[in-house]
Amino acid sequence: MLQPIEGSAAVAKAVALCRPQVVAAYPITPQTHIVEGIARLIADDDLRCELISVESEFSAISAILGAAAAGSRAYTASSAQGILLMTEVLHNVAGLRIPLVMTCANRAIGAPVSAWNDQQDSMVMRDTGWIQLYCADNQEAVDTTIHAFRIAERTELPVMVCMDGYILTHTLEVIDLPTQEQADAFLPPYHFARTLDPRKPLTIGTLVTPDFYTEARYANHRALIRAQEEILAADRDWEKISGRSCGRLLSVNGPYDADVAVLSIGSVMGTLSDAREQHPELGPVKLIKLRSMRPFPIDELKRACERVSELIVLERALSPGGGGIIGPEVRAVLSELHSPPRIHNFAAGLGGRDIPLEIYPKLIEAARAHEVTRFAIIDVDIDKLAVEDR
Amino acid sequence: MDSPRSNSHTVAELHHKQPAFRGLEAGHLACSGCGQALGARLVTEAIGPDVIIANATGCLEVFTSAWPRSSWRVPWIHSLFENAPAVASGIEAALKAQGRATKVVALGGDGGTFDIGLQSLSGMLERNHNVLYICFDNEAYMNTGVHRSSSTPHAAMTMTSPSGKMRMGKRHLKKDLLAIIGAHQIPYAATATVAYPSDLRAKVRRGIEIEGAAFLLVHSPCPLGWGHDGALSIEVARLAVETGIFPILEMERGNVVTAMKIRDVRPVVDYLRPQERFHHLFDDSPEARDELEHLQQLADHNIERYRLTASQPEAHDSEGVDTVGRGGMRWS
Amino acid sequence: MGDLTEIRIEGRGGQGNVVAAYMLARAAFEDARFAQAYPSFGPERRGAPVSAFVRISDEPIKQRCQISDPLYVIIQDPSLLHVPNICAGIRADGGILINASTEVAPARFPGIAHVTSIPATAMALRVLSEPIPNVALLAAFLTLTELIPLAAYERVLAHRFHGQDLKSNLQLVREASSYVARSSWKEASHAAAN
Amino acid sequence: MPTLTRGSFAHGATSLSLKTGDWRLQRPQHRHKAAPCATECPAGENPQAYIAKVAEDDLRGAWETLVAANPLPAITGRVCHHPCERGCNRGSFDQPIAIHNLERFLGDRAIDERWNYPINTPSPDAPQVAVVGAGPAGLSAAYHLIRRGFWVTLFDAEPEPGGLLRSALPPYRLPREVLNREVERLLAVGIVFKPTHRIGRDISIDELRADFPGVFLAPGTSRAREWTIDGVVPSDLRTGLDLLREWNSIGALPEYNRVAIIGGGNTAIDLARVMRFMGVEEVHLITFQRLPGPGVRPKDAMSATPREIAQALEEGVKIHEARGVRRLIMRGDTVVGVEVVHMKELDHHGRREPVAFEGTETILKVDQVIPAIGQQLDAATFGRALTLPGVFVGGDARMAGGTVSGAIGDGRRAAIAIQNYLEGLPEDVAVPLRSIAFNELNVNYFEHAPRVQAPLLAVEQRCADAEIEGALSQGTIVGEARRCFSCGKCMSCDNCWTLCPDNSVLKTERTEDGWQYVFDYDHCKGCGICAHECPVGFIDMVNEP
Repeated sequence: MLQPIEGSAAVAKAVALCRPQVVAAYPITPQTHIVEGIARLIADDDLRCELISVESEFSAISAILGAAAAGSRAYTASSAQGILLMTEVLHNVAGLRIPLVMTCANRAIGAPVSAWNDQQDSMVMRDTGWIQLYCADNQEAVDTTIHAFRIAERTELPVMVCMDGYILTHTLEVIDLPTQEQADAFLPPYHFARTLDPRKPLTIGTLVTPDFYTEARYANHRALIRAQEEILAADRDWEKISGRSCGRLLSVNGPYDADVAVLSIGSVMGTLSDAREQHPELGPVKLIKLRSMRPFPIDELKRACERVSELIVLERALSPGGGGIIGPEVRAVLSELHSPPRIHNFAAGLGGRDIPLEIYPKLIEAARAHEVTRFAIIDVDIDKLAVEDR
Repeated sequence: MDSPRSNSHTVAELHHKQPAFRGLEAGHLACSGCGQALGARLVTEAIGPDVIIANATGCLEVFTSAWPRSSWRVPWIHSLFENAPAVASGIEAALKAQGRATKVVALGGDGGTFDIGLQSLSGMLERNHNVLYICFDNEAYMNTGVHRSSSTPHAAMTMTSPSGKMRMGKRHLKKDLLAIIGAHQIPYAATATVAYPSDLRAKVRRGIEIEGAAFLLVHSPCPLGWGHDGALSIEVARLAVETGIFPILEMERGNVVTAMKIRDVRPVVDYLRPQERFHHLFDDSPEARDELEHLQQLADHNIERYRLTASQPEAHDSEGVDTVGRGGMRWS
Repeated sequence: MGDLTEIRIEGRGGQGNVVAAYMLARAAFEDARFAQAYPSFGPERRGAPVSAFVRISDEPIKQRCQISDPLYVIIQDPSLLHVPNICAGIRADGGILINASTEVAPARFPGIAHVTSIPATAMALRVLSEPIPNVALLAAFLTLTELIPLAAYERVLAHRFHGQDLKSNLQLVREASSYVARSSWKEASHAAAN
Repeated sequence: MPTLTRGSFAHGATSLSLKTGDWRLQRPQHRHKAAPCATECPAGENPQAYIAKVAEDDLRGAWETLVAANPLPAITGRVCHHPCERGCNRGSFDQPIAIHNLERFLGDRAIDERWNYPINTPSPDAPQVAVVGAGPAGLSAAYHLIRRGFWVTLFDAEPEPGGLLRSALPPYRLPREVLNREVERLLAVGIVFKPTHRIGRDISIDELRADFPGVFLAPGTSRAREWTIDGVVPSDLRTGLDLLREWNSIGALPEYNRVAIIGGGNTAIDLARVMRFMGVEEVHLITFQRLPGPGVRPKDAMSATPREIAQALEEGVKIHEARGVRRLIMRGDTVVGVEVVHMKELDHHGRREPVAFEGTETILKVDQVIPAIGQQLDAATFGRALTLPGVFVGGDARMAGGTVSGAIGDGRRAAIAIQNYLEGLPEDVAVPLRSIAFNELNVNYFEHAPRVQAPLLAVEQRCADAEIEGALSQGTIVGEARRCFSCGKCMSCDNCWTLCPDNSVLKTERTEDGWQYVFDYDHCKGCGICAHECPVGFIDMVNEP
């Protein structure tokens, strides 16, 4: 049913549609409205669920780890420092192969303190072994949340649904909120093969010696790669029910033969799309929306860039001392192409800085330049820095 | 002399035919004489099979769960060092949501409880989850190789609080964890020791029956870290009680409601002498003598603070509680 | 995207300018249009000047950049007039609606096509017995601009209020609407559309 | 090679496949040790074994265990000097178990309930054995021979059986009814009793040998040990045993006002008390031994039963401990006093000898001195006597220590020796079990509890014919039995099973002797907690082979 609804409230309702039995959370802006929404649904008896208001994000993720291991569908949401505080547990959940879903309301990381959006928080969690799906708008956030539970439970891997903080979480827009029947048709009741059960006592969380640790890591790696099939299946199956796709692992929008492409991730895709419409004079440009950061869609990326000669990678995080995070990965994958595109890697929109429509012509212009931009923060104003810090 | 071996069961079969349920099996990798291994098994005996255990990182975790083997007969999960109470909270919430009556127990060492997991524990207690948290207190980070924790007693030597020209072991006091636990006003908290299994089991049963959060601190000697003969684990634990060093208490809603009386109070040196970690206190230097006296005063303070002496012997005092007789323990 | 209208609502933390922005977006939805509303994000606490934004369009709104040059600015509190650049970025053909008990001279905003004042708080106090200017302000805004039919706005209020509360609010809508000159900003809207 | 599980989970209790037993340097081993009460018992009883049964309320079983060694518990429970109690480890903790009270209770209960000895009648063609002397040694030998499947004919010079029990023990210690009923029951097991047959007068050894393939001689002693002080012997000297026998048979004693009895054994005490009951004004008892009590080594203490000594003191007997008689003060050949001197037993080149200390002499005025220092030995060697095949000697005739229980033990050993002889078996070489010491127990697991006190007749009510020590109730007796430390013998307390950190002490069905645990050597790491915490010292740590 279409309705104007704030992103966080919509995600809360999407979570509720998945009938979680345990939600644990600790407040951090901009994640708070999601958990407030769930608390409200529970208070109004629209959701039967144990809400644990824990004393830290560390305990939030730990508690839902326990809950999922004990046989309940479980969920949490967090942001920024909260995600970072969870770091140790995030690795642990993935290693234990426990199906969990977490919303990351993306936010910058201090210091300096910034309460505003970027994607540094989830990007530094890239290597935790979680599936990471990024949402371009709140409809995707709703649909991906529902996908996420099925993907997690079928793959026995945790899924992080990333949505830009404020830009999505605090924005009211019109969304088609699925019905309970649709959700139930898509998502079977929770089942975890290794549930903690006195009738069949298992020991979870063992010590593994060098004899088998490598194999354990390999198995996790393979599980993430194989999860691509479940991510695709979820999107397809949900499309049959809802009529909407979230863009598989990666989606391409624009002329097939465009030799310029912009690859980005998250909510900036819409701005880029509108900007492209405003600037037909800049020629045909393909927009590549990266949805699945992990597993990284290698084949899809290669296919999308086969005919591209100039690829701009725009991201909202960076690896200080290295450059971009997505950019180098893209560059590595596309180096396998027969004739790889030139890849221009930009970061923008850090710590809440607006990414305006005007970024688009700048990006295209940079792509046309003689020199490849290996990495740059496109919206930096170095005049604001002391000379020695430039 | 006929050996009972001549009866119908092989030893291997006997493991499955013990009259009490034992949730922790043989074949674990604990040091010889480990107090914690004993404590954990006693705990599982008192709880029975219908339980889920969340275990913090530490010796107990490592020596019971080296893949592909496990020593546990109950469902058991280890996640991390500092999150066992949170994991247990989640398990409890899940069971509640599912309408399952299975008990939830969290286990940790003193490092995981007094130090790194204290926040998580505080959260679990404050939310009053129906979980029994049991800390096996061996008074240092033994798993890492004997390093001081906030539970390490004053003046005890560890690898990170060595004694030397400028130091007499740990400079600080043992953290009064029970007072912190008590401040959460939970329904039940207690201390116990592996030296008094019947008392320990009774407290585990009490803690598990209580609706809401319960906490149990179990003094568990570590032959490696304390530097005593493995055969003396029980002896040393008993002396900790009989000297007043480790008071055996029960607390309800933050108030101490029972304190095990010491029938014959022993001097603290009786407890310290068998332990290598206090060896430096016996070198007859003025500093050593001061510290010995300090430890005696700490014990005396406990005795005064918790009124650990009585005019009359009591059935469950330090002598009565471990009385055995023909056919079993008196209070089992 | 051609008909995109961008609005900024200036208020103080706690005065409900985000609620106002969401109500405006909901009214657009009731009118079968697309809308996007979001607050400004900052560490400001209750009482500090804060902004909220609304985009309204006949087509889906994709862009999520900030609104830097709104067509309209709604000022919830006359004290905000002392905030420097309170109407920063407003388009010359746009309009400023100010909640003020006394008429604010348009001359304070030279070069801006429309400047209108309305004693929304006083009206609310009289009708609702509460000093909440939102309902009156938005009714006046929609009357001035005819961006969305008042009927759509009233449906939003009907979701939000019931019984006597609804009646009073609808009464307030009527009073505020009749206080301003219907369609007098329309010019600006057309200009934007072009 | 195992296959890695998803999330690296493990199945429960799979660590049993890991044999941690090879970590072990020492292994625990169950090893029964003798309780001191058993090693100290001259009769060969194992008090701990029957006390265990009493503790479990199995009185009949306890009695049957008891009479496997000693057929006369109602008697020994009264008259034995109970070295078992002196050895009892509980004495080092609080007070020894009142073993004699338990023994007497069982004996009395058997008499009251008419329990039969748990023995089978020998087969009709079983060999015949002659036993000479129906004192405790002879009675015991006869009984143990019957138990071993031999027919027994018992000869005695006296018209009634009992020997010294009848002739020397005052009735206030051993009521005649108890003696009669106990002896009657014993004879009823199939013994042919031939009274008034004195060996050498009514029947000769050769005659016996002709009729019986086995002969046991336990005629007791008739001659007192020669006694003199520097060659002086009073003309009217009588020995203590002599006077006791006389009193037991005719109920009268010579008239004395003040006497000095010399000796620290039961005969001396018995006689001293009888004399007090008979009105002798001053009864002095002079012994180089010490009064038993704390700090006194058992070997330095008077050999008389401590409770008898205590009662004698209550009754006014004056005991001069650590004293000896240096000189008799004579008027003519009549004693008028004794010179008493401080004495102590000291080691002299490995032998203990009493030494008198010059300058410590005092004079005690008495009108008679009575030596009660034991009887003269008739034979010096155990086993086959007189080098006659098939003839064995025992009892007081073989220096059995002059105690009733010693004689009973001697009778039992003789029965075994005779059996071995008749069946052509080698002589039994019993390896004595090491007796467990107090410090080998872990007494943390026991609570202090006072020993039962049997009721005693008030001193003013005491007389020679009324039993002084009263009976105890069954509840009291069972309670007392539960004080037993069960030294060296498993009592199924569960300590080892409870306290093993490696689950390597396993409980199994209980064996006959109360042992209920096995070690799982596949997993035991040899920490030694079980051994250290075993209250009874039943577990030893031994080096791995």
